[in-house]
Amino acid sequence: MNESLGHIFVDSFLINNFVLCVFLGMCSFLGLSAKFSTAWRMGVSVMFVITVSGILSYGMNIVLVMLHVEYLRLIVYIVIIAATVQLTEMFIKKNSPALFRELGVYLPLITTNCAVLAVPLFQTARNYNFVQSTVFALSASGGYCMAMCLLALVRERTELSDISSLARGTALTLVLASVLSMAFMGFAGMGGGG
Amino acid sequence: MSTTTTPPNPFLNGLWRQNPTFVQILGMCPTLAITNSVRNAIAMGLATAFVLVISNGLIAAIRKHVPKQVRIATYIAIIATAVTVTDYLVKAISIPVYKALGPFIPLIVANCLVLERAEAFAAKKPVIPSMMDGAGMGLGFAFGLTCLGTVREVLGAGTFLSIPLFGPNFEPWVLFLLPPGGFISLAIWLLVFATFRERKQRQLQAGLTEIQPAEVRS
Amino acid sequence: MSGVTTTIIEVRTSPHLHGPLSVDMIMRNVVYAMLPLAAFSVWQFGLSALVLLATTTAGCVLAEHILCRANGNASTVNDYSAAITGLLLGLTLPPGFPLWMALLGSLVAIAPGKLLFGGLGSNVFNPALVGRAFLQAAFPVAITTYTPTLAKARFAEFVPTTWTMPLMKPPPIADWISQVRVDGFTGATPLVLQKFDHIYTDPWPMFWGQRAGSSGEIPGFLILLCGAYLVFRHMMDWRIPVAMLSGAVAAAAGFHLLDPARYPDPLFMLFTGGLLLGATFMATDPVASPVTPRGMWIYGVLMGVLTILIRNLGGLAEGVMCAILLGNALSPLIDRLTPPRPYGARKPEGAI
Amino acid sequence: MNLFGTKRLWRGVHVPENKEQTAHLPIRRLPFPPLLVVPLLQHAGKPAKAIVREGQEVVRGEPIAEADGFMSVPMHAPATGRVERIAPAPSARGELTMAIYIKPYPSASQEVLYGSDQDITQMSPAEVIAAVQATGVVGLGGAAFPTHVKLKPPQGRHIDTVVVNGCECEPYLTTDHRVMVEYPKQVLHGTRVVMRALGVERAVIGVEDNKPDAIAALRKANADRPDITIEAVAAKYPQGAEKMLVKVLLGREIPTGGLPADVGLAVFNVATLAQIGELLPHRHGLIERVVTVTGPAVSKPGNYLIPLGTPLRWVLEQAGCTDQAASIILGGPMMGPAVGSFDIPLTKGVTGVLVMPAKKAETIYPCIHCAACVDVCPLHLDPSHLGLLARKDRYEEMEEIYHLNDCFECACCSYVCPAHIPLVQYFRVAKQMNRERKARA
Amino acid sequence: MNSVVMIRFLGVLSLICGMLIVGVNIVTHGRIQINQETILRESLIQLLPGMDHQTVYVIEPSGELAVHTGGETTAKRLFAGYDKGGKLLGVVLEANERGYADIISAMYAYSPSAKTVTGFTVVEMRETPGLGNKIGTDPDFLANFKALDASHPITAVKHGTKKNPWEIDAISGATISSRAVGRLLANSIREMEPVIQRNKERIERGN
Repeated sequence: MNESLGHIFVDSFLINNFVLCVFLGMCSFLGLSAKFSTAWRMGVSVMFVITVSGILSYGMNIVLVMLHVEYLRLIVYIVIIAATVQLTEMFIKKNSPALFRELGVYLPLITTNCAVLAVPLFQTARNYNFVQSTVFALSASGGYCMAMCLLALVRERTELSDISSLARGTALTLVLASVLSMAFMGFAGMGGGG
Repeated sequence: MSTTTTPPNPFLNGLWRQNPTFVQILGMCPTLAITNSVRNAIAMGLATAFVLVISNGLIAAIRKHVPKQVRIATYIAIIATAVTVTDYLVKAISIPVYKALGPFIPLIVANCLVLERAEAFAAKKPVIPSMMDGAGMGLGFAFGLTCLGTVREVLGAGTFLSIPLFGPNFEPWVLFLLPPGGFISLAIWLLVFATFRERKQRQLQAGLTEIQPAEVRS
Repeated sequence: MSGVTTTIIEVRTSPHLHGPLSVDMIMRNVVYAMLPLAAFSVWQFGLSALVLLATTTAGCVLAEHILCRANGNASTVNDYSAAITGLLLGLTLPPGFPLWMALLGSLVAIAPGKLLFGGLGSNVFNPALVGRAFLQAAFPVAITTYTPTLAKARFAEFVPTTWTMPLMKPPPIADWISQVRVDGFTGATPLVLQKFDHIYTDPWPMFWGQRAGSSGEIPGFLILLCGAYLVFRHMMDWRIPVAMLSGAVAAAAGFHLLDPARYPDPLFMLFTGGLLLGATFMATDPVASPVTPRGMWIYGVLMGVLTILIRNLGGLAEGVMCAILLGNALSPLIDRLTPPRPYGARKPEGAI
Repeated sequence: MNLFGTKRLWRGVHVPENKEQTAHLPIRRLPFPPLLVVPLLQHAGKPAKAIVREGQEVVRGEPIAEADGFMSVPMHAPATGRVERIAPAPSARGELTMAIYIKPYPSASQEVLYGSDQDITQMSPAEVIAAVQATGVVGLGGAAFPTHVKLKPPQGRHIDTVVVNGCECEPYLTTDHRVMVEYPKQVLHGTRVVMRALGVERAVIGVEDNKPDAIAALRKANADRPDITIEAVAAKYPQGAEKMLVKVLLGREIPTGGLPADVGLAVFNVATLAQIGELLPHRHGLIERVVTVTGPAVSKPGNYLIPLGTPLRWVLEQAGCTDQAASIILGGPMMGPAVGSFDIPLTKGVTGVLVMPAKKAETIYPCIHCAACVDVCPLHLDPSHLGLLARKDRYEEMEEIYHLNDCFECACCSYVCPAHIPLVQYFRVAKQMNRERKARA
Repeated sequence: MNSVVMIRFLGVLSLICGMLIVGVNIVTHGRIQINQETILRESLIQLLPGMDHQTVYVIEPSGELAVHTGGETTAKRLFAGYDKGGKLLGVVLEANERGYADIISAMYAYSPSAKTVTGFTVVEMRETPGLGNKIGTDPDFLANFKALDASHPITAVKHGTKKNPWEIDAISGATISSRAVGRLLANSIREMEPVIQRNKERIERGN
């Protein structure tokens, strides 16, 4: 499958947005989107981790295929991700303690964000080459970041209105996400020609 | 409720009281992604339950030997192993089911429910209760998925387990098979449960105030 | 107290004067401004459009009334906002749309689209569009089944799909369409014809109402007139529709220059589909749009460009609805990025 | 800014002016009330110190209280009579303040008997400032800020232009209007006094274009002097606010939290300068001012020259207030506070007495984000968002992110709000809460 | 806790985990292979009714065919199906094309001698349920592929306007997905036809 980079970008950023259309990274999407300041920080950290671990996984996958131990893929990927998160944490802690204080709580959570694991799995399944993988990792995580920010801003707005106690919380967030998802359906078919 | 004195049965706890889907709102990715048919929902639920039982059991077994600093890494490694095993087992059992669940079996690794149970329960309790907890949580999760799958399949396709329910002229609400429908169905269930819980709490509160108002305050 | 006859003093806070507008007045006038469109629609499509508009309007008003009461609150139907939602929803649906689906759409528009967020003023998205988006996703076939305008027997018979039994599939109407259509008018909308069959329709006749489409989106001139009425009475912000339409025209012109054979000209884009209706009556929903002047321009242009992007590149023939919903979702961000520079601020500053 | 020949304010609102009832009526004197109540604090700053004893006789124009420091002004007896007592009296704000009660003699004339002539051309700026302080003149546009303080700009600030505010944008009020029509010479004289005190070569008098007769009168009186220009500006509320006027006339923006002196300006109200021009040559003190008494419920509306300390009740009786239920406003309808008592005395800062009929209670709708308030806010704030935050008690955010403290409560937002949300009231409460929080911290 | 203990622990852990995975892999490998082959056979039989056995070829980057010996491959495959007598029934090809929502993966049967498409089945898609996804289920649509002339470029035309044997009668309301199928076939045949014709005899022999 030889997809153009533009297709990969539009596809993973908008049409098959990880969060709104493929349901990846749901826990953080629902859990960390109450505040915009948290959401975009989380989004950017995830972007960073996804890009780095995506590239590393691409390299590791070549090794795995060479050794004919494809069945170890999953465990290797998750180790790469955990290591990336750990390294990111250490790096930020050392170079920007202020940023670390703000992000500290969320960083370990990235390990259990399935959007992060999905990127290496998808790029392997789709046989992307190196450039494609990188573009895919960037656009998919960018899509995640964008969806996070959108939802967070919309949620912050609902904070200012009087919502019945019953709907407050996850149910309301889900309805918001659902409308966002419907709006994103408008992008479907983009680049499909016709 | 703070009035409970005996520790809850770990199995029932997960199945109902601390239901992962409706109460803890954990493991949302498969909950939303793999519930457009009841069959897939059940399969995914069972796969997760299986992973939970194995990983909880293994982690409980080695819990005393795990160095504290690397415990998360250890749990993740064990969970990844359990998931890989499940992955191959599902593939061996049925390829269509495997295809339907798509990438979401490997993604069980990143299901926060599994790690959460490892950290919150299996790391502190013996093997048997941990496995019970895993089974309870897993089945509770499967229950949640099935609930969601039912709404989505019945409304979205007019069928239940692929059996047509409304005759040939039924107009399915395609929306429910699409991503927005996943969000909406979960929102509906959460609203239903919230209403239910609110009412129950009010009754409980009313009942308790009548009998022993002092104890509620403490 | 000799001489002074005033005996009761009211102590109020300033200001002691108030401008002439009030929310219910604005909402009422928006309803008035949509009535000519509804009338035109009934003239074009006959009984089916009439019952469709009546169903959505009554559905929204009743849903709001009942749900408010069920929650133990006072009913808020008196502010006319539910009527706007209902009428607007009806105007965006195809004239022969099954009534049970329309009723469902009204319920969705009001319940999760509006009341769940806390009622008037709190909805993040335009409720009518939430209802329509739900219907579009749920019943993609029914919502793209258009019927010809000015059918001869339109005041004597209904479109066969109108009275579909609840929960049931609407009957196929291809035969009915070929039987009733008058020369020159087909069921397919110009956008669909252009996109899938590359059949170009002349824009100006469309502007005067000669085409198929959703029940209220057809008479371009009338939509602009009604919008002008609201702008003139200071009940609508003129910046958003102007920005949206110019954004759309600019984007369409760009595409057209790039490949005139494939992408139709801006005038065609302007007068087809729901662009005029959406820009005038939906994008301007104040609740879901930004409040800062610069924000309104950005918001409008963004929606216009998105509409054209979706129409030209996407899989759907029409993009107004998704564009406006996306605009709604972006409006908090736009507000945040375009804070007005306060008088005397020492340097321009952003709120982020 | 100069698109139609007239300088105009882009934000703000067109409020029905309602000035026609009184704009053509010449200023008339009001008779002395049976009892005058002269509060010691009629200005912004420290209260004056009484220098009379109970029972003492005072002559109209005689000082009865002296300034307590630089941020204070003296008081003068408004009428010849006897000091009844020195005791607390109600004030417009509600709290009690010390006041000198004077019972005028029944035969007391309106002639000012106290004072002696002086030639300001012979005085140094410091002497002018002292002389201005001695007149007791404060800002008569409503703020009541001691005028002489403005004549001494803060260290390091150079004033290049004097701006004279003749806009009077509040509906109903016509005091400044009448002062400009009837006393243009005094206005110009007062302007020269402050120019001299500040050492400034240039002055601009800004008058709204709905007062053509005032502009004509001023121009006529100023025919021979190019250093003072009279500019017409388009009528719009709140054109009379200092910040707006400065921006429209000279294109300068007073920085947040700053003073006109920060952009090289000093701003005075026309009525203030007219009083200085009138009083200073004779060493007189400020004992009366022009007040517009009007409103739908007043049978004899007009512009009255009222002795300071006249109780509200007397004014209303003289002007023929008839309505049974009403709210009484000191100042204009947009910013003036409503009072709860007939016994409060009129002070130096009162520009008008407005009697409005009782209003129907209006439904308050939720904010529909119509942005009308954003469009009119002359300070370019976001009242819509501020209002929403205020409802959720998020006062800190209002101050830190949304510039709450810039708001000067012109009430344009409340005026236009179709949902009838009392935005200005929200902002007052929010500011108060923030002040209290800071005081606690 | 010193790092030696940690590293030793992690080492032992990964060893155990690795062994566990390898064990499961060995146990299930055969079974999975059988499953996959069954699935493949079923879909081939569906496309080429009456098929008895098949040969799997891999199309090498050079455009040459090589008999596939098993195991995973990322290259495109070509299946040749034969009846009991060893006579070539047709070839089955895999193809992908971007549809409305995502990529449509499909398999179709092609008769090299008659140059017609004789069967079509969707392997994977995410087209709109109830609309676009009818390309995999709608009997009227699938009837297009009983004998679709492939000697002329295949196109999909609007529902009810099919005139020529190389046209696909689109599903009403799902024009984009139907056209995607048209493009899928046209592109794949344009690419594969020379390869098939070049190796026609070899495919007929089955080596």
